[in-house]
Amino acid sequence: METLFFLIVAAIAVICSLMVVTNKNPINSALSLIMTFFCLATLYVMLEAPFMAAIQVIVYAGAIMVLIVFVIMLLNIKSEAGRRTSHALFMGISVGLLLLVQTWYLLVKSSLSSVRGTVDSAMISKVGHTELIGKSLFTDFLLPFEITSILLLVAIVGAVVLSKKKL
Amino acid sequence: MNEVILSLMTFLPLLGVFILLFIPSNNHGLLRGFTLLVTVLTFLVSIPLVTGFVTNADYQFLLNIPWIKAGPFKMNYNVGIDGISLWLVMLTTFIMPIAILSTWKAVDQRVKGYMACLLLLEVGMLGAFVSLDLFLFYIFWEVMLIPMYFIIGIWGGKNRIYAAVKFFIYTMVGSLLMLVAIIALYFKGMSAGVTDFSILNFFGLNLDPVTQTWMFLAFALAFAIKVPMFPLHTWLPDAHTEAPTAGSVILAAVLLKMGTYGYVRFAMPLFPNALERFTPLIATLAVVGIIYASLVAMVQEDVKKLVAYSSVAHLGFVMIGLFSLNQMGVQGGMLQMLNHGVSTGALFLIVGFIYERRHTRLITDFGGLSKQMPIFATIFMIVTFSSIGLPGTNGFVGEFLVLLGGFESKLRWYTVVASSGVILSAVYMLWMFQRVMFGKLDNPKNQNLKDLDAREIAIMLPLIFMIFFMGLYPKPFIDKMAPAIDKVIQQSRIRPAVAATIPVQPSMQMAPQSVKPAGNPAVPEGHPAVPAGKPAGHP
Amino acid sequence: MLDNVWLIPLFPLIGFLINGLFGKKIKNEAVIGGIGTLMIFLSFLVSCGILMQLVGMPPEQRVFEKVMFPWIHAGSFKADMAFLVDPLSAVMLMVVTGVGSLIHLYSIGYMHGEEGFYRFFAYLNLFCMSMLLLVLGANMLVMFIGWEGVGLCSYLLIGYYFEKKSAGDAAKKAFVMNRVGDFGFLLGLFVLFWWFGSNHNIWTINFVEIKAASHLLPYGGVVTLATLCFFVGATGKSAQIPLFTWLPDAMEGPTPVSALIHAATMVTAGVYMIARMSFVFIKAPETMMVVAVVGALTAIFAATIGTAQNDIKRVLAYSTVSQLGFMFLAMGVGAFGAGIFHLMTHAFFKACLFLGSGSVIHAMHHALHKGHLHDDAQDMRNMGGLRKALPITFITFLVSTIAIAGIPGFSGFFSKDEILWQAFANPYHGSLNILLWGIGCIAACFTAFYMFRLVFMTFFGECRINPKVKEYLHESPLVITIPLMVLGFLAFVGGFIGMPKLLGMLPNYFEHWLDPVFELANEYGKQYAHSGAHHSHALEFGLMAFSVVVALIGISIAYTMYMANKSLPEKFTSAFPGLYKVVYNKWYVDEIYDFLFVNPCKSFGNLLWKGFDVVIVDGVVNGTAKLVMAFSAGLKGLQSGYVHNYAMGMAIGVVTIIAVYVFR
Amino acid sequence: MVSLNFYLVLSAILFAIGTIGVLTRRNAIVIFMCVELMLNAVNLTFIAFSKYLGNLDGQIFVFFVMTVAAAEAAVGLALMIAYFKNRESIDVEDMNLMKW
Repeated sequence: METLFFLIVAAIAVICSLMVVTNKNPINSALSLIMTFFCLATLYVMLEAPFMAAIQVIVYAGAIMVLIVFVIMLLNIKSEAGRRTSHALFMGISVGLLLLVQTWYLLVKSSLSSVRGTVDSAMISKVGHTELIGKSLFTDFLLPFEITSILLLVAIVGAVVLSKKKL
Repeated sequence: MNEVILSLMTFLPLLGVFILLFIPSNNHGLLRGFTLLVTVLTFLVSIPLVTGFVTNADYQFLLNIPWIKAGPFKMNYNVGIDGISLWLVMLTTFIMPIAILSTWKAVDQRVKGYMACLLLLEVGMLGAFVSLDLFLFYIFWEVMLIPMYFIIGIWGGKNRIYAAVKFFIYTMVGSLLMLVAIIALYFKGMSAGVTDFSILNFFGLNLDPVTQTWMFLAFALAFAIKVPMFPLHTWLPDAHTEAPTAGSVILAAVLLKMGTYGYVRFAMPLFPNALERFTPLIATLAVVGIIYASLVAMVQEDVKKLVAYSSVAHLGFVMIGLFSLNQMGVQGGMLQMLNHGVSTGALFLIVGFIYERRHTRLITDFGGLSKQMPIFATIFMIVTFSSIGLPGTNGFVGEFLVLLGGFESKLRWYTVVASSGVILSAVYMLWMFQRVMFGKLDNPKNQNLKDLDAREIAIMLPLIFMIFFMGLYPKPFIDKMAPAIDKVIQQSRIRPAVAATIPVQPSMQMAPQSVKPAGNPAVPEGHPAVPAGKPAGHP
Repeated sequence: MLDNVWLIPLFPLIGFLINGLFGKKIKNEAVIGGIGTLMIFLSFLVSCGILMQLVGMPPEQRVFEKVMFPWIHAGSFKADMAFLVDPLSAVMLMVVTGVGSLIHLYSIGYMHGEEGFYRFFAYLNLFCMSMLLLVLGANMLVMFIGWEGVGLCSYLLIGYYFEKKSAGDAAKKAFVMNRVGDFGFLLGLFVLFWWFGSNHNIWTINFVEIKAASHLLPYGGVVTLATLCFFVGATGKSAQIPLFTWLPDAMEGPTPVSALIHAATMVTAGVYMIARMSFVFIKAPETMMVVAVVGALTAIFAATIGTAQNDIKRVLAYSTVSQLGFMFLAMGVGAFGAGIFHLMTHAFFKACLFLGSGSVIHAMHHALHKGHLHDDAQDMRNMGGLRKALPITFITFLVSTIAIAGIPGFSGFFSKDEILWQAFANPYHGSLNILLWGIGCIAACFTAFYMFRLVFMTFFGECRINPKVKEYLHESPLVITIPLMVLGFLAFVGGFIGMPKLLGMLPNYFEHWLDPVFELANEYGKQYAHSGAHHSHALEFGLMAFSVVVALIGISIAYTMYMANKSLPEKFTSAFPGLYKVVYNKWYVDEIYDFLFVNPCKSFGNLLWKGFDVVIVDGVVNGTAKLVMAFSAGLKGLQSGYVHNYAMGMAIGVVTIIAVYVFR
Repeated sequence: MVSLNFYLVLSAILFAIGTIGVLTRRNAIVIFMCVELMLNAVNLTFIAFSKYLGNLDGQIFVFFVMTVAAAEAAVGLALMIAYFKNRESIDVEDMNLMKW
């Protein structure tokens, strides 16, 4: 049952992502991408990571994709002027597929052999996923977390400067 | 106090660079004055080195503090001088104020950067001479390279970029090989119990001949480029011609000495077997270099190029002296290094003087300057004759001892051929002098030339004093060097097999007693060795 | 007094420093000249004192060494700044300082009004100092300072009129040729030092020590090598074949310089050096033969050239070369005393001749200058009949000419005859001695001929100078004529101190005086050539008479050609045009040297520079650089600037890396 | 429970599709979106591993990835706007100034 559900969601995700790549109109691509993100959020829930699912929807599907759609509209880009040469197309697709084959092969061959951690479903349901993440962020990963804020600040400054009228 | 003098001296110019950064870059007078002050201070700081130097073979003014420790590598900040480096250090600190003073007017673009480069160069040169740690030496060796590159590349003549890149790449090729050899040497040393990069550790090392050969070749190549030896010399004329006066002066006076110093300090004592094997080759190159450079110098049209080629010839003499491996020859080689620093430095200054006035260095543009510039003519003549090696001037003492030492050693026939360079040097220097100074003053552009002014005379006076002092009373120089040279010679001879069991010489402090055994078992027959047990002439 | 020997070179040094540094400010010629002359005169006084003291000592103790300060001590090599006084150096001291003082005095008059007056005196003093160092040096190295020092001063003084190209060329030529000789000197020093050191552990270059150890030297072999090297040095300094060509050119210098340096003192340094090391040279019979042959050949060779020159100073220059050849001949046959004796008398009469010619040139120049003419003041074809205008010059000149020609009673006769006799009687060179003697006699004949040709052309006959300026010719001032008179007097009587025993009037003071110096050498000589053939007095008398006859023949030929029958020279030249041309052009030696050495050196240097340096070495260097550049120019194409291509590259890279990782 | 491999295979497929998109499209914004797709594919892997290994560190990492993605979006899009203002195009084939 669960596997079936997974397969359906996965199929939607793959189809949508294919549409991202193949659609001529960037807006369509963007919308397909949002769909993919939603599918991924669903999968996160299945993986007992509700907090991650939430921010996936909020940050990705919400903030970033809105930004992208805005930009597409702002620039008023119509469909792509032309495709790449068939040569490049062929190369790109074959390299991508090669990559897929390789990762697949790796997956088939390798096996998981790491120590299991302490977090399990029971703990998540008892303590709560958000709280666990929060604790971790504010204890073990405090410094990276703080640095993230600087990163974002820099990004904001950068974005503002770059989009000024006169560059 | 004694421990810090060397470090103080070495890093004083660096401090100067930092202060220089805060001087407004349009205040040229202050920039020049301050740089001059720094170099003079450095010179003053270095004077206690001579007065406090105890004449023996030990390293003195030692300072050894741990610096980098990474895995098996342990580098120390290990500095000290012995008789060999003492005078080279003094030469450096002595030449620097003169070089600064020489560019008082010549450089008026980006003065700040220029002065900073000169000071950095001084740090590099002094550091290389005082380092007793191979790794530290290598660092200073490279530090020297960069400011010189900029000095040629930014403040040089028309073809400066080519010259600067040529200089840089030539030197870099050699020094990278040297770095490889240093590391390889360290690994070899580790298996014999060496724990850090101090060169004292490596002197006693008994390497197998094959290893020695390769390492010697790497070191020798690096130094041969710097010397420069035929046929690796072609960067020198270009670098000299394009460099500004101070650059040429320092290049000739000090930088070239790095090569020969490297041979005495590293290549020769570290790899005695390889030295023995390659002596004929290097002596051949040196002799060919002497004759070759003299012949080429003879037909040069550019005064500076001529002097540059004469440097090649002079350094060839130094190499003959060093490789003759007896007290006279090495002594002569060392003296010749100092002499060359003084006289060729002075020659470059002289070329600089006329270049500043006429903006040309072509011999054909001159002629008859003696009439217009009598003081200049006198000084030029003194320096010329010092370069030729007239007795009574410094050039003679070194050249004579080199030839004498060479003749008394296995290099007898090489020396005979090299001696003819003495004739050739007279030919090309006098011919140049005649064409520049003698004859009719027929070029109208030369007719209003001004004679040297007070600053220029002040630059030349110390050099001229040194020319005569070293020519007439070289005893203090020779005496202070002699024990250290004895030691180097001892180290550079193939060691008797017994020594193979002792991998590391225990301590340098014991050296004076241990390096003078009652006989020289390793000396080949018929080789007129230094008389056993007595370093003659040193009571 | 002996202890103060260092004063001798010091005085001229002081003079040099004063005149050199402050001469330009002093300006006053009398002061400058006075200082210069006074300084060398003081040296002369000290030298006299030393001579007196030496005379007062027993002959075998007449050696004194004074160490001033240690100079070069390196390893086993040891050279002090030290002076050696012995009878030989005392003689030389007297000659150098005595003749030197006179020439300084003369120069005050001769150089009057010259632009670089102070410079001239400074150089002259420096020269005297160097020469005195050469003479006094107690070891080869101090001698070598002087040896090169005089070369330097000769360079400076020949190039005194540096605005003339020929002067600059001549100066350079002189220095370089001297330098070739110095090269030989150094090699000789090396060989000797090495031989003594490695074979007997005697590491020395000190003359006294070498003399003490000279019994260890073998006959021939390594000694021949060393002495030959030294002899190369001597040929350079003393203008012998093959290095003689610089001396005639050196006449570009002012005349007092020619008198002092290129006649009286410097050029005799080679002779002095051989005498100084007589105990080494005598042990190398082959070298002795070479010395004798070279000396004889130079004597005749230079004499032939002298017959065809028209420049008054050049004739004297070739005469100097020729006379130096006589001295070397003496050295080569082991007659060291005779050689030094000739050196001394030659210094007197040749200095007098040069100064006399200077006086003539001075007068000529003065006259031509007044008449605004640009005729050559040194060309004898412009002279003639000057004896009336320049009486004092004429008389002194004539005395010296008679002396050099070898007329009995004058100094040159005693010394030259002694040399010829020794050449004949020496036991060293087997049957070669007759040949040496013969060449010497012919050279003497030539000498008499060209010297009298000079006198006749200059002082006799009708005056060929432009009549316009004839009235301006007059005798030189006293400051010029006094040295002439003194030297003329010496040229006359100087020979009596070395009168041969044969004539018996006076004991041969000179030879006795030098005996302690050459005793050892003579002894070695006897050891080598046991069969000291005894010659009868009659033979000696006969040869002496013969040499007088030879001189007279030379004089009479000159008289016939230049006084009695003036068309003869022209007839002669037109009869043998080729021969005349060759002789006039100095046997084309200069051209041969240019062809053999100078030009090949230059073109070889050019070839090395433009061929090897620029094309091959730099070609390899730049070629490497170009190779790298070409390679990177190819690689550059990969950087298309399209993001796609970079992305593709990245992707392919990732795939490759994974592939390597997976399928390794 | 869905096996881990399912997630990984899905992630691989998405990543490959993203790669193909990056390599074949010309529109800079679409390329940008494809990059986001690749990032998400990786995120999925992280979370899947996190779950199967019982360790939250992977999810923390995803958190950071998202932050970086956000920053990247802000700056990247600003760049595109600036570029578009200058060149009237965001076709990557027009961006070829970074030659040599």
